[in-house]
Amino acid sequence: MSSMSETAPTLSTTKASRPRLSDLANPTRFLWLAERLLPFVWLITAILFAVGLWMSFAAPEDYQQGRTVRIMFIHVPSVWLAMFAYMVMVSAALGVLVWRHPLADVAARAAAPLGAAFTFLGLVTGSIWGRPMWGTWWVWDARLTSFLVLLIIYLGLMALWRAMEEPADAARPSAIMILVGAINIPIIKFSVDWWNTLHQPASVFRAGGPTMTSEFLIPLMIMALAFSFLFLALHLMVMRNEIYRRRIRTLQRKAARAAGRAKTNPETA
Amino acid sequence: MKLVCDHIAVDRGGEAILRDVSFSVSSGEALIVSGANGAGKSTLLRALAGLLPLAEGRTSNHIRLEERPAGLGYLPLAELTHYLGHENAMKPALTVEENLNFWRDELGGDGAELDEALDLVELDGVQNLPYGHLSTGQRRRVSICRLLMSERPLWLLDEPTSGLDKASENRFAEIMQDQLEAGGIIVAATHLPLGLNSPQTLEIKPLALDSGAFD
Amino acid sequence: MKLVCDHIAVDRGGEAILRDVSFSVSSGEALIVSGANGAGKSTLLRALAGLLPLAEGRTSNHIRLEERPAGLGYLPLAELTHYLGHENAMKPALTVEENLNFWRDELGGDGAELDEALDLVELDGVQNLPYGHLSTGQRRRVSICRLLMSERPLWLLDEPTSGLDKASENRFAEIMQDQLEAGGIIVAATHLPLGLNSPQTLEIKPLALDSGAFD
Amino acid sequence: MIAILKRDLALSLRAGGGLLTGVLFFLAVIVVVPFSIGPDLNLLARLGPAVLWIGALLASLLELERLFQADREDGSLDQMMLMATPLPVLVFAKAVAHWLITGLPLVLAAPLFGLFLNMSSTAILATSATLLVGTPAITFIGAVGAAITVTLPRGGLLIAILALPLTIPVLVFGVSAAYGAVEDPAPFLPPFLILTTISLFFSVIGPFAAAFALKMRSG
Amino acid sequence: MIAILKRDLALSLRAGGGLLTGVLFFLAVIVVVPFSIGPDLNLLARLGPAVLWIGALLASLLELERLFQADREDGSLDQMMLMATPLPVLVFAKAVAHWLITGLPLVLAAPLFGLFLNMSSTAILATSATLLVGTPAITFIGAVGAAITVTLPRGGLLIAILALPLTIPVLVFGVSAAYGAVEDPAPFLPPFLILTTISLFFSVIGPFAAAFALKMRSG
Ligand code: HEM
Ligand SMILES: Nc1ncnc2c1ncn2[C@@H]1O[C@H](COP(=O)(O)OP(=O)(O)OP(=O)(O)O)[C@@H](O)[C@H]1O
Ligand SMILES: Nc1ncnc2c1ncn2[C@@H]1O[C@H](COP(=O)(O)OP(=O)(O)OP(=O)(O)O)[C@@H](O)[C@H]1O
Ligand SMILES: [Mg+2]
Ligand SMILES: [Mg+2]
Repeated sequence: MSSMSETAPTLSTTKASRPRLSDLANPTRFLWLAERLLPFVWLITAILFAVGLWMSFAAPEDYQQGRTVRIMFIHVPSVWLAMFAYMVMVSAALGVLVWRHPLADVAARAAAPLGAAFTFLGLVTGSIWGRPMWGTWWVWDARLTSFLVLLIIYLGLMALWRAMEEPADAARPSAIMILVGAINIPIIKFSVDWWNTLHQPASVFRAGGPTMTSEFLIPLMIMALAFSFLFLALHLMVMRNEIYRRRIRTLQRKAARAAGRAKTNPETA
Repeated sequence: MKLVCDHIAVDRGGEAILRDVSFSVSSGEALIVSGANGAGKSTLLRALAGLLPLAEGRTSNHIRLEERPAGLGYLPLAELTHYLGHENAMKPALTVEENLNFWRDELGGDGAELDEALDLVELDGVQNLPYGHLSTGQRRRVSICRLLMSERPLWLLDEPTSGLDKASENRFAEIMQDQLEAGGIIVAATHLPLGLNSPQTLEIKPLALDSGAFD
Repeated sequence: MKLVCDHIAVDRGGEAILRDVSFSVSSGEALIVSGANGAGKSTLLRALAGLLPLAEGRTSNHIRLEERPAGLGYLPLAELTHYLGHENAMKPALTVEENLNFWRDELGGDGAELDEALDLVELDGVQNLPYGHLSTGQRRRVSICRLLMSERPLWLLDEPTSGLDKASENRFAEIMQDQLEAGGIIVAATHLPLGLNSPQTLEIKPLALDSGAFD
Repeated sequence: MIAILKRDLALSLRAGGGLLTGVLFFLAVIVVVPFSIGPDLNLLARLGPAVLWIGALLASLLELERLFQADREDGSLDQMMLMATPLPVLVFAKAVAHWLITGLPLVLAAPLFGLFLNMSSTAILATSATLLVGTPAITFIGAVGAAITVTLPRGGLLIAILALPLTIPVLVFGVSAAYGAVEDPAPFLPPFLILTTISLFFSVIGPFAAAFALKMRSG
Repeated sequence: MIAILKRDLALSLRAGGGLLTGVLFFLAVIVVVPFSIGPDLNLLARLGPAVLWIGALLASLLELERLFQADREDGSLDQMMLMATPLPVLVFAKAVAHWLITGLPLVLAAPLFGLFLNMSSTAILATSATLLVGTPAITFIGAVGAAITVTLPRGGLLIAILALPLTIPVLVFGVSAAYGAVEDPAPFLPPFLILTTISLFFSVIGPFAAAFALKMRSG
């Protein structure tokens, strides 16, 4: 029919000239950028870790906790990054739902195993610290428990992603799940204020400024920075792998379809 | 009344399935969508029914019902649409009557009565049987009754005659013709001729394979 | 060699579906089973494959392979049978190669090599793709490779060409012809002509509705 | 909306409805406990409210698979998108029906199972009351998980895992209200009221979130 | 037989394999317990072996849905009837693969979860040992339930209910062996050996019964 499939010329020109969001950060450009950024990010990470670790061991022993206080320089950055990774996922989830950007889904998916790993590290270092301080590996206080729930949420999301075979179909359901699970983050943060916990209350990011002395605060902040750069480096790498994985999917699909085509019109084979 | 579809695009599973599909169908007209297996016929129909999101910033404004008669006001398109998909949306454990009355209650009930509708598809007498006891073709015909019992102007039909025998096919052609004469619009995806008088046609071709996000 | 089926009867869901079906097919012959939807074609094939129990005291002795060549000894019928049903018995998450090698290992591997078999269905080059990426027709062809990779004399085929395009249909006709020439037996249920030279035919009619246990 | 409630209730009574499975699973959990902790009647009585709550929670979560999956598989969910009734309202109706079919039987069975656990009548009464008020929250929260996993076959366990972290507050307040009724210093009413609030809150939020997830599903 | 083991293991690692769900459900059950019985560390330690066993039992049972259903849906089960390998042997291989995928991770996770429950290292070790020996029995018993319900969609809960009564002896001897290692008068070895015997017994009987049920299924 003549009335159909005819492109109105005005419409098509406006469409072509409209810049699309996907042009601003498409996967190809992301890969290009990541390749160039990664060496620098790794270099900064290494320097920060060298300085941070040196300063951590140079820090004086705590009058109450003795040498075990040094666990803090691993424990606290780990738990911060564990929660930060979730916030990265939350913003990526918004990117999936609001802008439907394919890179946002990749970012969310790449952050989950990293977040889970930092959460696990936070749990392990906390437990190791708890053994001398509290006399037990674990207590069911609000801070510790809500943090354990964070691990369950991470792992649940990873299971959800695994269960859905097609990554593009998994994007939106998991984005919704990420947003729903975000409610746990403020609970972790404020658990020490809302309930009586064995765990100590905030001493750095609190209203009224940090209560920690600078001998501890400065190495802690450097370690936190080092962990952040480590996260950035790993996140870029996992995102890169995820993009390659999806490209392989697309290539395999193409190969599959091409096999069909060669079959139906032998002259093109 | 006119269904206008302008440059719609749909992705599935991260792949571009439809790009820049445009057409318009007026009151009393039918559009037959054809194309090879996997071309995207069902995808188009689901997108028209609002069951699949449009891609690339296309909003629901790209699918619209223009020149509405006064009665329809600004009802959303979904409430003016019947969608007959591959699945019949009936529960095998409920009787035909229970199934159809449920859909009449929920989809709006100003169409044919139950008996009338079953009569139109030549299935009178089955209303008290559990739907699960019917054969494939009979099930499809019960599903068609749903279209008759709630009056809606736009019918989206995905292979509506699959499983129907010759006689039922002809019966269904008459039913569609009645709907068109009453001012309705039909968009049907099918491999088989539906027996309509001079429908418009739209052929969907599979897209070239280089339009996904991860190429 | 001769497949003999004598007065078999099958019930499903408490209803009599087949009664007194008899036939015999010799080496090099094919039997085409036809009949309306729901007549019982698939039921017959499943019963022949031993996937459905026979009704009314019929034992497996009512389905037998007579005049066996020496090599086959007294192997049970199941181990001499290939069954190609509606489902393809492949895992979408595994590659074509993994899927086919698995069935070759399990069903006995004295047939064609993987490459050869894929070549025969004109699908070379897909072995490392996940099976789930293939289209309907391609999946069916991979499933046919299973028949080629394990040599078994009796082929039971339920709508084997469903989803195949014209060229693949012809290819499959040649494959079946080869199997017959090698002394095999084919029983196929189908609505469509399979392109075999002078097969036997068996038409199944739906039973009268008065033979269930609770009438 | 009433129609969908009626239909889902009717379906649950027909063959294939699975009306009993939830209660049976609940019973199974209850039976397993004395076998594993030993027949110490005092300990059983002390743990009673907790065991009833855990059993009811797991049974509710594992039943959620039935909420949307059948409707998706047979195409009913597509038709629901075309109704005049807004989707969240439909989801609400379906969740209410689901609770009546799976949640209410748990509440009704709880007193009987409480006897198996050697619980006092006060404890039984208090626990049943908290279950009556708390199980709807589990259904409404779980509806979101069910909607997210609606395209997955065999998604039952996954729904439970996804929904469980969010149902922990329900459990906490439910159990503490139940214990509040039995043990002296602890109060009954404040946690009970919080539980009620949680249920009401999620009966509003849950359907919206679930409806959104259903809209966003692919295929 | 080796081929089917390899295939099922490979499948569990691919997308859609659901390797994690069982352990996660186990963890969820463990987390839920302190929330409901309260954070009393001594009570937790006392209940530890029982909680670990109940969690592992439920997780194993609820995973059984995956044992045969996918193979039935895609027609693989039909092909298995045509193999030279006898069906019970195939079922055995599938059950072993299933245990490796779902049971073994539970056993490996148990020591970690034991720490959450404040269990002593002896208790943790003993419980893990009993789980290692006992979970195969659950899989082999459950295989029968999975075979019986193979034609049902969403049959997960039903399998658990059907198989649970038969798994109670496993639970009883498992838990009593675990407690035997911790509490003084009770012995460890006798129940542990009985548990081993049960596992061996059902690893033989289970596959036959399950194979019979699979043969008898309609469709
Ligand atoms: C497994 C056990 C533990 C877990 C799960 C855990 C979890 C957390 C979390 C989530 C935070 C972040 C708080 C925030 O950003 O507001 C944190 C901070 C902290 N934790 Fe732990 N913790 C554990 C054990 C311990 C132990 C035993 C100690 C030492 C006695 C400790 C000392 C600290 C300190 C000093 C901070 C920094 C507080 C701040 O400045 O905000 N933690 N922990
Ligand atoms: N749920 C889905 N996820 C991802 N891709 C899909 C999905 N459903 C369909 N597709 C793909 O979308 C394309 C179009 O499918 P569609 O069902 O619209 O085809 P069709 O024209 O209706 O074909 P048929 O004639 O077989 O009905 C196909 O390539 C198919 O593989
Ligand atoms: N699992 C089942 N349980 C009960 N009855 C069944 C089952 N499967 C099929 N039937 C019934 O058995 C009869 C024969 O079905 P069958 O599938 O053998 O038909 P067919 O000849 O293969 O039809 P088609 O042309 O549609 O493939 C039908 O009446 C059907 O309703
Ligand atoms: Mg279609
Ligand atoms: Mg058939």
